[in-house]
Amino acid sequence: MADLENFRADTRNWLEANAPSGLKGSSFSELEGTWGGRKWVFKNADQEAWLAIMAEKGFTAPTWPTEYGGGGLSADEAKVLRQEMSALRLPPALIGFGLTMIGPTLLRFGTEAQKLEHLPKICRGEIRWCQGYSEPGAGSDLAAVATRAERDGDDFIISGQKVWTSYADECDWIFALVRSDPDVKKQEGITFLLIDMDSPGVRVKPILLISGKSPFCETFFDAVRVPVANVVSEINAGWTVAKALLGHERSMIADAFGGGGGPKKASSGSLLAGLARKYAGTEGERVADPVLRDQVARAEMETQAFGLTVARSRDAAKAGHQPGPESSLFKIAATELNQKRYELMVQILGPQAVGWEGPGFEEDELDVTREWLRSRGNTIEGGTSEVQLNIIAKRVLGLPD
Amino acid sequence: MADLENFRADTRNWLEANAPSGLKGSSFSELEGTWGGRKWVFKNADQEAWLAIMAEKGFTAPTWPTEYGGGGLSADEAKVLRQEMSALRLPPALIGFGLTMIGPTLLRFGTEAQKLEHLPKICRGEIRWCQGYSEPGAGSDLAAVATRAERDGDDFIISGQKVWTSYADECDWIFALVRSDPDVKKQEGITFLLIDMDSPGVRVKPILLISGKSPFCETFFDAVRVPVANVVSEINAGWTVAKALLGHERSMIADAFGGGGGPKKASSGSLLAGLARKYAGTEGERVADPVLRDQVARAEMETQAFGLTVARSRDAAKAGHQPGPESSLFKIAATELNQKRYELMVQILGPQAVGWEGPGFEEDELDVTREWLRSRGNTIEGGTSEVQLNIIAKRVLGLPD
Amino acid sequence: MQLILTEDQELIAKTAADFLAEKAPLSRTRKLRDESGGLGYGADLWKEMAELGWVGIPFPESLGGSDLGYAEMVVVLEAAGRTLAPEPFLASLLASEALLRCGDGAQQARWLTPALAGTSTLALAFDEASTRFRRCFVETRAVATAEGFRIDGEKVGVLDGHAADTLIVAARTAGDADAPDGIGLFVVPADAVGVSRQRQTRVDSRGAALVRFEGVVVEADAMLAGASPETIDAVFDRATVALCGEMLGGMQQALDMTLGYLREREQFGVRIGSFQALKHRAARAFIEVELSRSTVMGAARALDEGAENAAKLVSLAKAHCSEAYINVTNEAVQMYGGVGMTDEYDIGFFMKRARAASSTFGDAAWHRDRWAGLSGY
Amino acid sequence: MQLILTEDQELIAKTAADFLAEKAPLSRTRKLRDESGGLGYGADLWKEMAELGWVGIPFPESLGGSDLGYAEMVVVLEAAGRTLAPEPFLASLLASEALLRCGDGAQQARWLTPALAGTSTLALAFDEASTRFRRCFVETRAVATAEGFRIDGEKVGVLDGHAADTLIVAARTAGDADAPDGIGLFVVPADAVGVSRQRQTRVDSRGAALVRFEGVVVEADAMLAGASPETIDAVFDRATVALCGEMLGGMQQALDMTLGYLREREQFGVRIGSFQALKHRAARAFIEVELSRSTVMGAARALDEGAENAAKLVSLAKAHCSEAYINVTNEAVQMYGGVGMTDEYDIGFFMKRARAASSTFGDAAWHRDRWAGLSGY
Repeated sequence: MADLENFRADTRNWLEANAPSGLKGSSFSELEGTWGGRKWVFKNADQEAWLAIMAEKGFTAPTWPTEYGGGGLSADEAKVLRQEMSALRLPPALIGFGLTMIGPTLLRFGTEAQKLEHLPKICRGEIRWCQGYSEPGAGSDLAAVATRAERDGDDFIISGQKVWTSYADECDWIFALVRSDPDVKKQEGITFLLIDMDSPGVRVKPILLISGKSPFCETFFDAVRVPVANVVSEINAGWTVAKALLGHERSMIADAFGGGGGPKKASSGSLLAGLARKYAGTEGERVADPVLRDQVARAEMETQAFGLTVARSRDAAKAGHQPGPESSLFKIAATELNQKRYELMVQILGPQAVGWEGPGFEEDELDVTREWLRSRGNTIEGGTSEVQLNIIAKRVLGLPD
Repeated sequence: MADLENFRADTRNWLEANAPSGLKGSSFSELEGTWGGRKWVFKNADQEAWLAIMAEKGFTAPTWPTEYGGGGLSADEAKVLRQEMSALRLPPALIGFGLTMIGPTLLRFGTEAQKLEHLPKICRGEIRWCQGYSEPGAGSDLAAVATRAERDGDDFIISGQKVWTSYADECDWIFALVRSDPDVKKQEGITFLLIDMDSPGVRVKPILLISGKSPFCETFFDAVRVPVANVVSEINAGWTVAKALLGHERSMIADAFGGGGGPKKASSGSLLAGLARKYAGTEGERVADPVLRDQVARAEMETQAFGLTVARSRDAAKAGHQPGPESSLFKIAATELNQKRYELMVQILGPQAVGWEGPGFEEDELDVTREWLRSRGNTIEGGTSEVQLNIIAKRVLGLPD
Repeated sequence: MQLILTEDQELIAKTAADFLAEKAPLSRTRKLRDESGGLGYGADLWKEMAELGWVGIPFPESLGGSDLGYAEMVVVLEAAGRTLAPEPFLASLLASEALLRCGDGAQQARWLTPALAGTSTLALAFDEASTRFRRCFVETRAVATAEGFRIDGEKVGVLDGHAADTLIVAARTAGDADAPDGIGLFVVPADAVGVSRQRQTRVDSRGAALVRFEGVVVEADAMLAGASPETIDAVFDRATVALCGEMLGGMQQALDMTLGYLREREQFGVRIGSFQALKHRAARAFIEVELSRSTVMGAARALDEGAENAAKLVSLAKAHCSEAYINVTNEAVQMYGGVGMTDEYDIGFFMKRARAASSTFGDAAWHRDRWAGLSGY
Repeated sequence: MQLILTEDQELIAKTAADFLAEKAPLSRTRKLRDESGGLGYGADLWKEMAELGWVGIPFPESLGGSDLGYAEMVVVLEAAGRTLAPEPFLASLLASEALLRCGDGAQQARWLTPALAGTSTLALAFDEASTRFRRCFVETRAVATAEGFRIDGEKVGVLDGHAADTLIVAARTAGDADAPDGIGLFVVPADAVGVSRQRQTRVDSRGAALVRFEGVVVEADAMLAGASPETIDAVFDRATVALCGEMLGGMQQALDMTLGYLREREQFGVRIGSFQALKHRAARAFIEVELSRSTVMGAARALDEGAENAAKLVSLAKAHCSEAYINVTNEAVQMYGGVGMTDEYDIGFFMKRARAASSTFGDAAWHRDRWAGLSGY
């Protein structure tokens, strides 16, 4: 423990000395974070300097081995680092799928050459990664991969299409599932492949949602040549890699909901009551419309019930209980709660919630409308509510197939 | 048409001359009707006289052939008879499953001997019939008949159990589905059989419901000997007979719901508002609790929406559209509406709805509680809501199996 | 009260459906939305509809109408709701009913007849920033002058107010902002001095405008003398039933499209319509649409027959259709899955329209409150 | 605030579950119901529970309690809720908390300590015919006399009032029937002159009585001086959380039984739990129970820790558990099908209890109203 306290003191000193003072005390949102990559434009010089300093120190990926650009820290040390950054209210120097998804996957499944090639660039924020799983025909049936990979000497020739590739238009490399053997059970003919998006034949098209612009893209592969050396794990063993990564993703999603990442803006009870007061009038401090007041109370109470459930799950995790498929519960509850809250907000705004843009509507009103529309996707993305209910019925409740 | 008007005048005269004056203008409820049978006890002398006179005239089964005890009337004449009885507010002289279910079935599927044997007794109210379809293991899977019928010379030996046999404890004969061939597809080994309940080995046990006493019984068959001559239609052809009868039953149920038979007592909007006023207070004429008032309005409005849908369906039928599987819609909507209304009533009564019997609760309050409990069965009996939803999905919406 | 379509009405329904499918399909609605600006609908098509008699359906023949009723009007609007055709039926009905119910013969001849013929376009400027659903909240003032009135105020969400050549504006001649009485209706040319308009862009791409009146001077005969809480209610009730017809068409179309998707779309090697959970939900959506249809028919017939409970039935239809349309389209997008969230697929159009329509002319809660009040509790 | 059970609490849970499964299974609850009359619960068993320390869990050791909290109390009540054990926990808690919070040392020593030891049984006579859920509606009057008080009034639904040897009765010393202040609590021997009791028969077979006070004379020291709106609230909030614990046990049991039925029962040649529509509904019931559990744990811990938002969390738990218990048991009976409607099967017991419990100590709507008020809107 003494070592850890020494580390804490050193880290604090180092952070105080090296972190750009302009970043200290700044609030952080994912949208403003540094995602890196070749196309990245830093918001300001401090952000750029901060990434350089942290990457140099290995602190963008604190627990990764130093030989791959990481910090070589223990889990405890990494926690101390997070705590000290948090104490100074310093934002992460770098975020993105490289650090959270493909990096850990390569550490577990990658060849030494792959690790040496990709991990340092991830740590330094030089290469930005996106994920190519979903396909137009697949939906919830993730293993229904149709993007073909045909062997041609030391290469695969890739043809097909991915959808919902977040930020593909801003990324440099994509990790993707491809169909390398069409003649076996669908899970058994899938390969996990790393593809340079600068390769000829890769084309990206942003997806317009019903709520407007989105980070999602369609990514097309037209006879794209990819070295077989870019296969992670074995050829036709991609489903195993993908499942490990999906499990990781699901726990991240659950974390996100647990950490208030679910009902975001909407998480403050007073927000709903405030809107109800503003749009439906007040009687003293009370919301004037008693029926609306009842709905607001219901939504607030459901929010609190969900918050207590997340807290209970955390306490259970702390006490050493393994988190199980109940993350499906969080996914369903969080996303439906978020939808209910936005449905209620739109109801409260009434005629002021019918705007898309332009005159006659406040910026906040337009935001509510867009976010309401966006929230309808919450129960679809990251595993539909229907899939989650299936998981609960099968794995938690033991109902028969 | 002149003939019909003559018939109308004759009928009116006959009714005015013959109907016991004590019955005219009386209101009629199914519970007070004459069900007949060996165990029947008439409520009063008028009721007994009325049955005798009407049966004599063939008017208990107006459209059945006179040789079987019916009136031999055309459909139009029967309608005139109903209208004239209604004008004098005369109750039916006889009701029951004999007239509505097994009688029509025998007319269609029975042998001449069966018709001559059973129909006149039905018309005269001498024999009361019940239905033996459901079995403990079957539930919604009506064809899963397990009651065994083993051939022994000119008899079948029947062993097994039926459930939900309404009024079996007051009936004389039962028409039942039995398993005559266990080795074929389940629909193909069923026989439709008429069984005298006085036969040795028949035992009846009333079913106690969560709401208290009920007309339902369990009926046990312990090696009951039944002549093969009592088979309706062919041996192993019982499913065809049953399906015809079920279709008939389903349209009766839909009629019942359409005719206000669904949400019964609860059908008056002012009832809910009146209860809300009584139990939650008033402000002038308004229900004092605005949230409750909203719920009352919602329930009333749903009731009216349902009523309009029934009326629309009737108009469609009048215009010659064939009623289709949308009777499933009525079944679901009527029963769930009835449940919602009773749930709301129980909520309105609050602490006064927790009574079962005895002091501290008004008779009306106890009725609401019992009826609420009983209403929970509405979405199960006569084809569960789940089965109805399956029917709609398949037959109306054309969704794949 | 007959609740199914007569043969004549069936014919109108068929004609309208064919006409709109050909000339105003959903793809055109999308195109008009993407272009933005301009009228947002087809002026020629509107003229053509007027010539077909659809604009004047519930109005007397003597004024150029078809002398039919709302039973026929909702049939046409149901067809329009299926393709979300942006033609200004609601604006036209609101203003025309105002002229019919509050105007005198001269005013009707001058403004209503050309509107029904499609040679003039009207809009009713009623709602203001704080109106919400109240049919009596008007702060705009009309002050009597020597020659007539001077009108000052600001209107929001004026349906197709950007496209109208003639506006009917609600302005208060007496009383507080929310007094039931004291509201006058005034006919104002859209190009009158002091009138300024800004087109609004709505989530459901229905046309609407902000309209400002600054010292707008009108003559005395611009005032429709018959305006009263009762006539204003009558006007809004009729527009509400028309909107319910449109909503019915929209939810029916959304359901039909979703059923088609469930029948075709494969996942896990089977068609997703074979999943029982989705079947049951689709069946429940079907029930909601069927009940909605009954309420719309009931309300339209009640208006046409002058039934005593007409206002209650209008509120029933609006409350029911509002919730049903929202539920059905939410379910539709969920069943479509990811593609349902993309602008490329059409189903989202119906979800947007459902929500906006439910907030127009009173939402479900507002109409339940009205029902309870009309029922005396 | 820790929201999972500590090891000690796990032990209590296990002990209580084993004890109740053995000595107070659901079959016994049914038998007691069928016998009707009498106490309706086991006097010996209650004594035994008192000796195990369960009756006095949240009370100070100095008074004979176990010095634990509501986190432990709800654990025991959850076990009781699983078998619907009719022992008078709620009545005991209501009256004991009243003595703890409103009585002085002498009063506590005289009445509370024997109750916690199981040698005396208490009940709180508060509700009257018009009380509904109001915690201040009391018409029963206590008039000061030379020696003490004379009490007149009629109480309804007094939980286990038929079985108590000592009653604590709420009677008004001042103010109108619904004034927050002016309510006194008086200890009255159940056999005092002027007290008459009628046992009530409830749908959920919980014990209750009508209790009439006619010129009942008590001495001055029978009055608990500390009664106030705040202490009365504190008493009811604690009983409410205990009830929520019982409700949680009931809904968990109903869910478990239903899952068992879904796994075993066959229809159409397959187990009905394989039908996706039922699977999804079962999963949703599971979610409701899980969320309910969190609210109960949260409320109990908040009371124990004296958290500022404790009252809000109590209302959250009661509102949530009320709706969840009703939904889960309605779904349970529907999934059981016909047999679920028969008295022979146990599942209906839980549906009855769910509804009655939801109407006890304020229903879901009442607690939402309270939450909103406490939240300042």
